[in-house]
Amino acid sequence: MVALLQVQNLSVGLPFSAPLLDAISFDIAESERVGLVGASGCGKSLTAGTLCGLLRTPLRVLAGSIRLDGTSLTDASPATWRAARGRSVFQIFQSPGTALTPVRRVGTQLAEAAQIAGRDTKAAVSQALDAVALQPDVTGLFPYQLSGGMKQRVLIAMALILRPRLLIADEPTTGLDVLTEHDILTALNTAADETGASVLFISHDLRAVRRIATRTLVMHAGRLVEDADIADLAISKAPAARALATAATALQNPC
Amino acid sequence: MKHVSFFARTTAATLLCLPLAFSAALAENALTIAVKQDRYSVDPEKFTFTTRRPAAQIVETAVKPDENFLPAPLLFQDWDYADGTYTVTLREGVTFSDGTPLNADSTIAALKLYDTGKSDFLQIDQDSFEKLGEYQISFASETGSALVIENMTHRGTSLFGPSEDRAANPVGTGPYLLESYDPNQQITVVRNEAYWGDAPYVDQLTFRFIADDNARLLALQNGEIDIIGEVTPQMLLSMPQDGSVVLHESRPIRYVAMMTNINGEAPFDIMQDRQVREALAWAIDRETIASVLYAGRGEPAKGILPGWMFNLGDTHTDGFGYDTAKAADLLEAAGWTLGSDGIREKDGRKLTLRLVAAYPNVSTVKPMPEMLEQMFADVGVDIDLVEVDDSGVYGSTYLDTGEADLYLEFASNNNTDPTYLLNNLFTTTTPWGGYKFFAPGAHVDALLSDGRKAQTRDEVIEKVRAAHRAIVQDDLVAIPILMVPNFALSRPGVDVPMSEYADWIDYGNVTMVNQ
Amino acid sequence: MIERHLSLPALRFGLRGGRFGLMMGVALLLGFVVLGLSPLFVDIAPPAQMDLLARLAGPSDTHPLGTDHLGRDVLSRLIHAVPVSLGAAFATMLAILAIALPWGVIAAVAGGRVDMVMMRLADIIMAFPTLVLALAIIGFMGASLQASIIGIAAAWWPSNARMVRALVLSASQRDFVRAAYLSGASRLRVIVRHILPQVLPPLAVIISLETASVLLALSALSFLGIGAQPPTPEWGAMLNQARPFFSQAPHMLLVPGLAVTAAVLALNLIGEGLRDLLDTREPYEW
Amino acid sequence: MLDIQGLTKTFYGRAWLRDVSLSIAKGEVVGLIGRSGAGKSTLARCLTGLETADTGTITLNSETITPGRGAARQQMQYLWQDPTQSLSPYLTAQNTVLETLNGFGIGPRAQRLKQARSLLATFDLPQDSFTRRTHALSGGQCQRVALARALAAEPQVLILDEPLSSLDLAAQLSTIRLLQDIHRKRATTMLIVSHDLAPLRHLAHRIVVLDDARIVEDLPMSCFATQAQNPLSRAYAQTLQTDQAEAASLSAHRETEPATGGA
Amino acid sequence: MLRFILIRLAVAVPTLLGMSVVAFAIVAIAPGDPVMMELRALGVVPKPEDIAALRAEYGLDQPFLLRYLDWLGRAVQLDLGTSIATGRSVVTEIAMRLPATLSLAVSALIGAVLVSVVFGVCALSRNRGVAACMRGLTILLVSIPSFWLALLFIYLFVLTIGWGRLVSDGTWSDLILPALTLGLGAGASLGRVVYERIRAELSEDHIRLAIAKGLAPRRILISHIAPRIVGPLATAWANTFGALLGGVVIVESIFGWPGLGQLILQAIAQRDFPVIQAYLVFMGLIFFTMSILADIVVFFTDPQLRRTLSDD
Repeated sequence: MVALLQVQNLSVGLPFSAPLLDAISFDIAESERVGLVGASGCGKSLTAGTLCGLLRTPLRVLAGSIRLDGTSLTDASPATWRAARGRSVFQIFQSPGTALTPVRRVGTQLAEAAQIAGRDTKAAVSQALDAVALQPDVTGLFPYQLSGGMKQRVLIAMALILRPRLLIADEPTTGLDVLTEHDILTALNTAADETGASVLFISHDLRAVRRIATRTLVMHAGRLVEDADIADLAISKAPAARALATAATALQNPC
Repeated sequence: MKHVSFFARTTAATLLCLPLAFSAALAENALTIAVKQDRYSVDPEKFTFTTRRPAAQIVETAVKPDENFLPAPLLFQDWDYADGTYTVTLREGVTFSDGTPLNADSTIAALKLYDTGKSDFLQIDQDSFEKLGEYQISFASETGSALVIENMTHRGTSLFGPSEDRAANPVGTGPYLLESYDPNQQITVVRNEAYWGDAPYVDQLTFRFIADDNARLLALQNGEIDIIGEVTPQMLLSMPQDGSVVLHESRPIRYVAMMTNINGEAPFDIMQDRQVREALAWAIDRETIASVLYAGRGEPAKGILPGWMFNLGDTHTDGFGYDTAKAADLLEAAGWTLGSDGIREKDGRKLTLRLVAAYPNVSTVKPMPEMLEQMFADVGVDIDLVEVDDSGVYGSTYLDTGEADLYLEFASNNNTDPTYLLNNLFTTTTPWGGYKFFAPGAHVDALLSDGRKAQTRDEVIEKVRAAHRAIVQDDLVAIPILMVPNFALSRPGVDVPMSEYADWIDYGNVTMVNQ
Repeated sequence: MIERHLSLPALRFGLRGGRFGLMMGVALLLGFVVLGLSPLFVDIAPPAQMDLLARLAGPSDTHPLGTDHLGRDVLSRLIHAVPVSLGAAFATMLAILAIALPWGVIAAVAGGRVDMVMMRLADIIMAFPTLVLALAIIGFMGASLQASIIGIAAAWWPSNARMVRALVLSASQRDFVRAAYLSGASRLRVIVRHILPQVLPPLAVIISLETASVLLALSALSFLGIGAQPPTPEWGAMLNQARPFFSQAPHMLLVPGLAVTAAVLALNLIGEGLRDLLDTREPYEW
Repeated sequence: MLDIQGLTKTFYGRAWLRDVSLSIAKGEVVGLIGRSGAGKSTLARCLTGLETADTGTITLNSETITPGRGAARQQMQYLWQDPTQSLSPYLTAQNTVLETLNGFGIGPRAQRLKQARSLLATFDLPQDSFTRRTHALSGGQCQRVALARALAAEPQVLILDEPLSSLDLAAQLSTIRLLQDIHRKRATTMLIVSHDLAPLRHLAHRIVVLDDARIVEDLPMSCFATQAQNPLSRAYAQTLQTDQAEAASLSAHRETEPATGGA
Repeated sequence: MLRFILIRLAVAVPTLLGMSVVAFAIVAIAPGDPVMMELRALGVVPKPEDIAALRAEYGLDQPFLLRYLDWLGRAVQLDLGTSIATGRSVVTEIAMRLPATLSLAVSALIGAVLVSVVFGVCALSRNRGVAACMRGLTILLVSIPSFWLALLFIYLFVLTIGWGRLVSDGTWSDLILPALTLGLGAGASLGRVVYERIRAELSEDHIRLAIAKGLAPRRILISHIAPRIVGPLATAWANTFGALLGGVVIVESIFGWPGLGQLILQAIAQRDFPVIQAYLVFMGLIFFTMSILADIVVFFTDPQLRRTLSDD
């Protein structure tokens, strides 16, 4: 079976300088959930951005290829990217507080997603809200009236409406308290279950990754250093992966 | 709410006025004349000497100036002066535009308007009016002047008929009737079919008010107007030489001169020294100024009254040539020695003079002030140049206060009274007290006072000559620079009958070749 | 986290148009400085010296930029106008800052009622259109260069004071500023070491752009004849004098006009260039 | 030692603290947890003068103090949530610490630079980072500089606002170790605000749970998991148990691959 | 809504009073005695009793505060005195020319807004060349003095090509050149604001989400950026309108547009203080009204502000 996402030797950076992402290769299969972990600044978010075509100038893809759902996205035109975004790949970001357009009602923004996905607006929105355990009346609210956790659930609802083949979640729980984090991760799993989407879950926190995925990619300083089951990180050959596992264990065990 | 309706009304009013702009172009034999400012008035309360002048085509004066600058009959058929009393015979068969006949009663009423207008220019004794017959009246001068009739050639003394609202509905005996008045935009007059005299040639005259000198000239070049009535030296400098614009001129009549403040208080007391005044007089290169400015039509002046006028002649004044060495010597003699920075000093004080340019506004002489500044700099005199664009500011801020050393003026004796200009500017005996800062003193007061009361014309002229010499030569309170004609500019094919008195240019009889 | 490293200005140097513009602006301004100082080194005809026989002459060897309506050398007048025109603009800006800086800083630092009263006073002035207020003040003082400097300074300072206040306020609300105070730095040290360095770069942008607008306004007033009075060489006044002759002697009109444009452009380029360099935002591409 | 009585704070029409009272003994480390918006940070900020409580008194060593003013400014130090934001980009690491030493007049003037450097050194910061501006340091290093600055003031109470939430795992762990170390050496009284109970297990003696601007639970750490009554407290206790279960799966290989250690 | 407007107006009252003090003070402390000016306009020699009578008529024997209150009382009834130069009521003088100035300023504003959107959006084009050119052109247009541009336009369009007239009398066709002159410069500086605002929005997280959703640029611009920037832009429009009210003075005198510009320049030359004062009052009021309108737009486009203000 051909993988849904194939990343081959992907390098990203500024022209004429050391790449910030260095020859990254990995595949994600249909409906597979994969964690991507690493310390701050290792290039996790940059990877996510590259997969969505959201690199900011002057950053650009220097080498390598991305194939998503059979389409090559390497050097794709803005129009190709636009067609791929939302339906093939969708991303949920860190900092839910600012992710929604402040001046538009939540319902409008969800309806917009339904239009892109070509689905019946009303049904899709209420179904999605139900799936992430939000009241239907949030559609009439503006983002500032929602808490951080609710906003993140709205984003997951948006993913449910869009039904992308690949859903990227970039540190979706950073800044949320631990109880809310739990709700969000549950909602994310529900969304993946319902849409059958593959998930690339990015976090620095193994504890959160564990709730979503078993297969874990570990990045260190712009390189992919490990691709293993989360339980095997502690015996990884890559020091970065071992360090992560150790830190996670030490933090979670009582001393 | 008040605002809303207020704006709505003004907007509506403006929109309604728009079609008027086009009517001028449609009329046959119509003429558009550009003038600088809207001086037409307005409020009957403020119906003054100055504000009457713009109605020149609608109302007429009692007498008009002839070629030799003697009053000639117009509404007054005949007049006589004896023992302080004027006896006047009116022209018969003249009616005001509202049908009121011009007779003794209406004439006395018109002359009496001066007092209601708070203007005392003619100085007629208001209680002396007498109706001697249907067409004959008499009156006396308040001051015993023998020149009241001569002063009536001033457009400001035009006779208005009875009217409730003289602003909106001026009633006169003139060749034109007010058609429309759009404040600060334009005023249009049309031929008065019932005019008593010779019918004018042009059917309709439109005076457009265009404040910007440059815009007036460009508008003429662009064919948007036919004639420019107020021509400035800048316009003459920049006037195209290809025949697309035609210059019309009268005999030289306007003087350009610097009045000197001889009675000022420090720091404006330098000009009290006659040697300094004379030095300045010698430092002016009049030939160059004359050749550059006013299209070369001006003449270096020896006085402020042209020699041809009233047969004054030009031998009674000597004038000053251009001699910087002499100017420098005079300044040295006065104790002003050259400092290291090229400016003369005396007792630690710089020879800096404030020159206010100009009456009636600076554009009438520009760029002469800068040229003068440069010429005075050559003899070590520093000029603090103040340019004013309004005679009111000129008067109230500098002239009345004496807060300047030199006052550049561009004006003329613009009626047939030979004493008019000198008496108004250089005596202390006028109703407004004269301009005390450059009045030479009692001897000139006496000369002009005698002149105004003299019984014969020759006697008048003799006194005027003496006073004129005192002013521009002996006392040198006015440093003459140029004598300049009246100008008009027109498109080709237009012939403007020029007059030495700007107010008397007969636009109604402008002839056009290729209308 | 990777964005944090990318937003270091050093990395972005040379990658944006702002730097090119900044260089051009600085070069232009330096050009004006050199031009303005040139009478000290090169023999140039006095700006008021007339050659009435060579009026309105086009460019020639003796008069590289031609002469004006009084036969004065246009180049000389242009050069001598540099200290007048630019000097007046900088003097005005200095006057504006002299009011706006203390006003804005005091309002921001004092806060509370003092802040409210000070800003309300500034609002009153700001409620008038700036140039309209400047015109009224000139009308009240009588037309002169001094009056237009005062008029413009009086009309321009409140908006600058507001900007200064906003800058100081946002700077003083940064965590590290409050942290510095809580961990022992004195108020003065907080202002000097922690707030001022933040405020200065954006202030440089504001000063540069505002000087440009002040220069435009001053030359406009001179052009209208209510600013610098002749024969003072000043670009706007030169243009005013050139107006009647613009079909005969277009050089009289072109040269000072270009000078004003270039000077304003220089200041705008510097302002915009600095702003680009300080801008750490990275827009997404759609 | 630190006694908070009846603290109330309302703004934007919402109560952030309702009659909060809390006493902390000398040398005690108190963990303050709650959901976001429960008022945890507001309480911490009221204690340092960043915000002013509407009512209530704060006493330190039986003396009523105004937070952020006078002696209290030195005695109660605050550690900001995001260390990269709370360090001046215009100062080097050692000057940041020096500023505090100078500001509070700690130690002889001539010795202060040395003192600052040695303080930074005890916080495991490499020598070459002392003279670097703080934006060139990583998040974990910034946190150390910030801690060094706070401790340079020799405070009686250290208030830490979410000291871990903006750090990655390794930095979290090392910060915890550092805080343990500090407490061991100096016995500093601490109030640690956190949204997560897990890291507090390593640090806090006592857990205080804040919900909707009120204190709903106040228990020693040792018996929190077993004795907590409030539903929110129970939810937190629950997270501890899942964590431990999951951690077991991670540490299954620990025996086979020893001695690799933390960051 | 009504509540907001009431609050806004209540806040405006002290500012309006402050403005009236400024406007009054400009004439009250102006050099030159209004009595003497009045007499000068009449062309008569004042007798001491005339002066005293006129001083009493003007209330000049009263203290400043009383004079101010008296003036304010008359001002609210639109009685701002009489022009020294023409003797007409200054309100009439202003009213005669205000429509022309307003139509010029408004058409220039409309032009400027259109130009600014073109400039702002093009400067953000993906095509680097187009973007750089537009930014350069924007800065250049901002830097060209309007009076110089006006002269260049006259030279080009009126004298060389022969479109348009020099002496306008207020017809719409005469409006094109002056409005273009003003609109280009103002449009360029507004374009700078549009560019900055859109760029700022483009750096925001919510735009990243909109892009990630797969929205087309036009949709993002219209539905996600436009509602956010309309408020700040409305403020910028109001400020531009204020700048245009001043800027018209410059082009009015060049194009001979019969607006307030000529009046105020003349008033300055003639030291016609009542006209200057009325001009200041009217322009201030118009600008102030525009600012309030802009505030209302800001209010409408910011749901959070809308709620806080209607809840409190």
